[in-house]
Amino acid sequence: MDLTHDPEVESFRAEARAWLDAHVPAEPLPSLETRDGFAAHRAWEAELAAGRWAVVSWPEPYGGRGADIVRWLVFEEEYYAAGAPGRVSQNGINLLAPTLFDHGTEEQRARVLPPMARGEVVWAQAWSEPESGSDLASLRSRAVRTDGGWLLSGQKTWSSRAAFADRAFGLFRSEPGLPRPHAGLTYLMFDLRAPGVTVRPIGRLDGKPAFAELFLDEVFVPDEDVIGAPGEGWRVAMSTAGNERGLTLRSPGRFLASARRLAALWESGGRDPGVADRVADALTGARAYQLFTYANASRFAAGESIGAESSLNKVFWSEYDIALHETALDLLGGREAERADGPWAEGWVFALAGPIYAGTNEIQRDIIAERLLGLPKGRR
Amino acid sequence: MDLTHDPEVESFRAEARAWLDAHVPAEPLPSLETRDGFAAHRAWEAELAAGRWAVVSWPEPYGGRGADIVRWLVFEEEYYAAGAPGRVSQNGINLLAPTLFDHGTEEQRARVLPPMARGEVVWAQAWSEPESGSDLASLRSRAVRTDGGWLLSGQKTWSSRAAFADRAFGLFRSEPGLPRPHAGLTYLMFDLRAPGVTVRPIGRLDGKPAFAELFLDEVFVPDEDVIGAPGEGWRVAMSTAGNERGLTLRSPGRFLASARRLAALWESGGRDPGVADRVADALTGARAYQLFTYANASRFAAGESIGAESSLNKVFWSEYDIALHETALDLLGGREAERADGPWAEGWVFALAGPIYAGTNEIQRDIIAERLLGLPKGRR
Amino acid sequence: MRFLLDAEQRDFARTLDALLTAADTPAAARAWSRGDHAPGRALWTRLADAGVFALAVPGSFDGAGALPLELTLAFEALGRHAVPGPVVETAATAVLLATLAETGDPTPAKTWLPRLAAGTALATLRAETYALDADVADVVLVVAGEQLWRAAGPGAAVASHDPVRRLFATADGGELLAQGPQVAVAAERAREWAALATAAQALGAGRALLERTVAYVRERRQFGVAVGSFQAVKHRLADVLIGLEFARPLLHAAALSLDPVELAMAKLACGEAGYAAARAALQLHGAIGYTEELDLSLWLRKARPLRDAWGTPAACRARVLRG
Amino acid sequence: MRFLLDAEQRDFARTLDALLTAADTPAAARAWSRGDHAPGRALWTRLADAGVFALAVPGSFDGAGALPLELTLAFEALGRHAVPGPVVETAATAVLLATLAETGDPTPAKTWLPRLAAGTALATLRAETYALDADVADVVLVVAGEQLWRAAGPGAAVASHDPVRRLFATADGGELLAQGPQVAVAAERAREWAALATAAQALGAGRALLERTVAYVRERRQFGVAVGSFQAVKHRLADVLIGLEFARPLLHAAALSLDPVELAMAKLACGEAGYAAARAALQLHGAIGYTEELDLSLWLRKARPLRDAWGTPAACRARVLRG
Repeated sequence: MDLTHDPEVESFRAEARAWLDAHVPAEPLPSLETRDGFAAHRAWEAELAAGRWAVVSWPEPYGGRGADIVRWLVFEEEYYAAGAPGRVSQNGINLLAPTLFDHGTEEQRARVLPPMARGEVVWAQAWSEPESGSDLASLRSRAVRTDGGWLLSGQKTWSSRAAFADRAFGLFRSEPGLPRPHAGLTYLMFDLRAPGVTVRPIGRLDGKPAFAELFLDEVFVPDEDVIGAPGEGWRVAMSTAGNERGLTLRSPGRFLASARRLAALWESGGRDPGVADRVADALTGARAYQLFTYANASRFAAGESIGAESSLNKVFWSEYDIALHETALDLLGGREAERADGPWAEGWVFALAGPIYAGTNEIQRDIIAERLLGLPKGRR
Repeated sequence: MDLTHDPEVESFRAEARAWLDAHVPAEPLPSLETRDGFAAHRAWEAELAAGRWAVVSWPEPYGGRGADIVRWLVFEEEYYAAGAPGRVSQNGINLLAPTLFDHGTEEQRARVLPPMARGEVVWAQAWSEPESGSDLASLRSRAVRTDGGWLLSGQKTWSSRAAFADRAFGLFRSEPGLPRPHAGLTYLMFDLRAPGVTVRPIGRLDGKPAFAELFLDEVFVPDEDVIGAPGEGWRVAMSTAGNERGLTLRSPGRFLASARRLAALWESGGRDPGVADRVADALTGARAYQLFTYANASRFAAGESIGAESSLNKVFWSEYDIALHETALDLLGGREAERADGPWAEGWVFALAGPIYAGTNEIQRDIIAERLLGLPKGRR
Repeated sequence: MRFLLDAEQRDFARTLDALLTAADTPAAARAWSRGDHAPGRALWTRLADAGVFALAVPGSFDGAGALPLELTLAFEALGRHAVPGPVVETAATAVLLATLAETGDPTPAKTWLPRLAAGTALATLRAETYALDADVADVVLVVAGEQLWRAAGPGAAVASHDPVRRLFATADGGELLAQGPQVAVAAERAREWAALATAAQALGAGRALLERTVAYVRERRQFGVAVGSFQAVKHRLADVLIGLEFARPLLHAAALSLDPVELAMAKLACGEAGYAAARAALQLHGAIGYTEELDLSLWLRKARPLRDAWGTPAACRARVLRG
Repeated sequence: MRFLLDAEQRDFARTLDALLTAADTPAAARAWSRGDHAPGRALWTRLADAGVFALAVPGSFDGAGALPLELTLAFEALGRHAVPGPVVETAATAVLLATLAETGDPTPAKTWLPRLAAGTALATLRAETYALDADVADVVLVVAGEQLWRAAGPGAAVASHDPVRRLFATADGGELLAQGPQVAVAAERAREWAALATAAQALGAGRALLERTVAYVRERRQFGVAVGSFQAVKHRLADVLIGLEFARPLLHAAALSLDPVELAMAKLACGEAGYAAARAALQLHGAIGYTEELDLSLWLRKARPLRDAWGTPAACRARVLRG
């Protein structure tokens, strides 16, 4: 057992740090969830791509560096330590790209991935529907066969980034009426500006249009934009969802950086002893999350697959993130904490969504109890 | 709305305080859960009775002072503020006596209550059975009709105080095989030294025999010791359980006194700022619980009945009590906190049982959600 | 000892609640956040007619006499219905000026209290960093140590987590209304009433959040059953109810005594219970709760500011420990 | 970077676990609490044969060389099986004497380390208020500032919440083994190893509590169904697992670095996770868990002492903040 990185990894880290020191904007960009901010973040993605830092874990032909998970984690540590901007392309890079690598065609990869890496095409996810939140398999939006492709109709919601994004991907019911709801779904990519698509931005709690509703009326999608076999969409989506994604959904680098900023805030405020315990717990939790992730990365590198363990991961980081930001607001003190433009404000609002999305924490705890502890299924 | 007590109540308080100042033992008695301690506490009950302070809420003919709930609460505040001993007779006084007042005969009250008040007969409760904890209605112990009475057979457990007590009361199935489990139960009183009774003390976590298993083999109970009508036991037991008992199970006086002791411990230890919040919460919680109880007492005095609200009460005090004692142990510091003979040790062990007995807090939260919030029943 | 509301108090609360239920307060709150104050002003007048703003004004200034318990009932209703505007600050200003009148110059009280009681004037007060709704208020007071100023202008606007709560960094200076130790004394009394009224609002907001979430989880179905039938959902909402039910008696006791320790306990418990209700409401609504779409967001965004305004939990706990 | 146990380490842990599973450790623990040390002593010898007590002893004193990671694996197993006796203190004593030998007089190390490694001697150490099992130990050391004493006697017995942990108020004095700054240095290193070993024990105890509670709620039926099918029960146990699973990596990292901050993080997380497991285990077993009847009580009574011994959560958090 060993926590020291190989020399190559350390030189990779040094290279990343040097590049980030030279390129990370001195002033934070405007919020990602505004039109100007979105454009600024898109430009930043292009800059990252120019330095080949946009998609380090991808193979070189697609603009990556073929970095393994450990290198990816190291890059993320440096990225957030440097205070670099949020990633406007993360839906595409973290959700769609792994699926294309596993289930896409060479043609699809060649066509879709490079512009994604350069931020030229920003992707939104289109999973949820009004009646299908936790119960994702109950999707109703339809994909109807037509000449040379499919016609998509229905409604999607909670499509993050869709207010300003270019394209989207999601599951659609192509064979209605099958006994199992998971059967007969197809995984498709579509253009948010195609005829028949209406995008209605939805204001987040802080008023920013962080996601949107999508109304689809016979939107044509060519066959080339189907991923995997028609009807196999659930398997295509889930095979990637469970595994590596559990590790990459929230990188430890984010929380290590946040915990350090929290400790600095506490120091600068005179080390309030009434909040000391929560600051110590934030530092401890960030380290625990980093080590837990390294352990899983090692298992993953050793060929083990990570299944329900990623539910432990999800519950931990999402509740950790809220506690950390609540501590920060308490440190700022009453009236300063109320400022929506304060340094921790948007992070707090963002953190509040953690226990809800990507599988609510209630669902995650059910999974932990049933699949990891072997408690009886069914009743809830 | 008014929180100031009438002059009569204040003079009642003054009388109680004066008597307690003069009579409360300077040294704490040995633990109630030991043979010597039990005897010492029994003697203390006799002393209380001699001063007519054993059962203040009972009518005068039975040794009480006909005190209303407010006076009872005031007496309890003074009792615990004075650091007076725990009440060895509380099962009889708080559980059996109210049932006798509601459902007993004059003959039963005259026979049972005065010796109970004087501590001559100490009562144990015999509700639970090995297979019937939260699911009390599934009781199996039988009461079989015989000449002039009943023959009790079966097994009871978690019978608190039974290791050293004289008599017990509980529910027995007198009409087996009825469709509803709540039907066909009879409420009986029996002698723990009667032929056919075997008492097996059970060691609590700290090793003290705080309760016992009772094995009953055709134990004869005369008809005069049946409370209410045979077969009506569930209604008889519950009619008292829900109502006033919710208020009297744990009096606010206990927690007000504990919170003051905790604050004193914190002061004497140099006001550790890392624990300050929890001390403040203990003081606030004790006051909240006192006021909540006064509000319910006022409603009760105004003729309203208190039903599921007592579940709010149960969850609050039981979790409050644990938090308070954990804070005390943390204030004592590592090694002193480990001492089982320390000033807070037995209180902590006792508090740990709070969320379990008298209806687990899981059951109480179900009741709150279903009966007070109107959420769907059934699924758990 | 009768720790229960009397019939008159219950009627007052019921009447106010009915008035506000009928008055589409969410629309008024949304308009207020957009800078359209007309519906809020109209609501204000009706609340004044119902006697709300007279509750902190002595009879000698056309008020109902200081009635803190009735005030908590009124402000719990204002919180439950998300009424916009500087309601707390207006009550606190009334207390501040009335107290000054007892000890010194009654002129400001004579000028403002009748109008505040009648609802024809809104007041705000900067005793901490910011003044709420200083651009709408007819009078903006600034307490700086032993000086009381009527501010020249609202000052720079600052965004709040709750867009209905519009903060302004009002500057010291303007017209000097009073100075001397009596200003500090009066300001302290005003802070106490502000804490009481804010605690009541937080409790009311917590109730609204619980009621709306209970209604939602009874309707919302996933996996073929009502979300409200899941035990984890039930228990979380049970805990919210426990928090609110044990906070209310502290609020009423604080109103009866106006004792600083009891006020701190009430503000602490109501503020934390309201915020816990918001956390649960957001989680149990899921994504839809995270948006502006539902009126629920009006309370979700208010809960934490109310927890912190006029006495953070840390400040309240420190006050409790000072005894 | 390969943050995984290697095959040899996994085998070591598995072997030890099998040895202890077969050895009826609960009976040995119960006997120990009654003052009958024979079964515990026998167990001790078998653990020594398996190499447990050599893990804190340098090769030059017949040890395996200091192997902190293997030590955490061993002590997690000792905790999981509730092995009685001064296991932590014996390892800490070995570290203390070995460190003194590096910097000064090797005599005590020569005398004791081979016997400790071989399991023929038990040692205990009073670095704080009490010494564990001082009446059984073959050598009782007392650290007082810069002085190291071999105590004359065990001192007065003091009851612990865990009757298997028998505390003694051992007095200063006896035979002076060493004095000077090197004693304080060696004692600090011993404290660090004691914290590491105690953290591992706490984690193991937490695992045992979780495993036994999962088994119980799968069997125990109320209202016609397994208690483990209630969502509130599932979620509480899920939280216990989360606590344990995120504590373990901190423990392993602390063993690799022996860095004081990482040791504090590990002790904090393992101690709190173990105690949280005990709270859940007690609640979900209900009344039967509150008794001595079940072996469960062996771990329930141990969890809080292990949380506090050799570094309370408060002390650990303070250390983390000192950085």
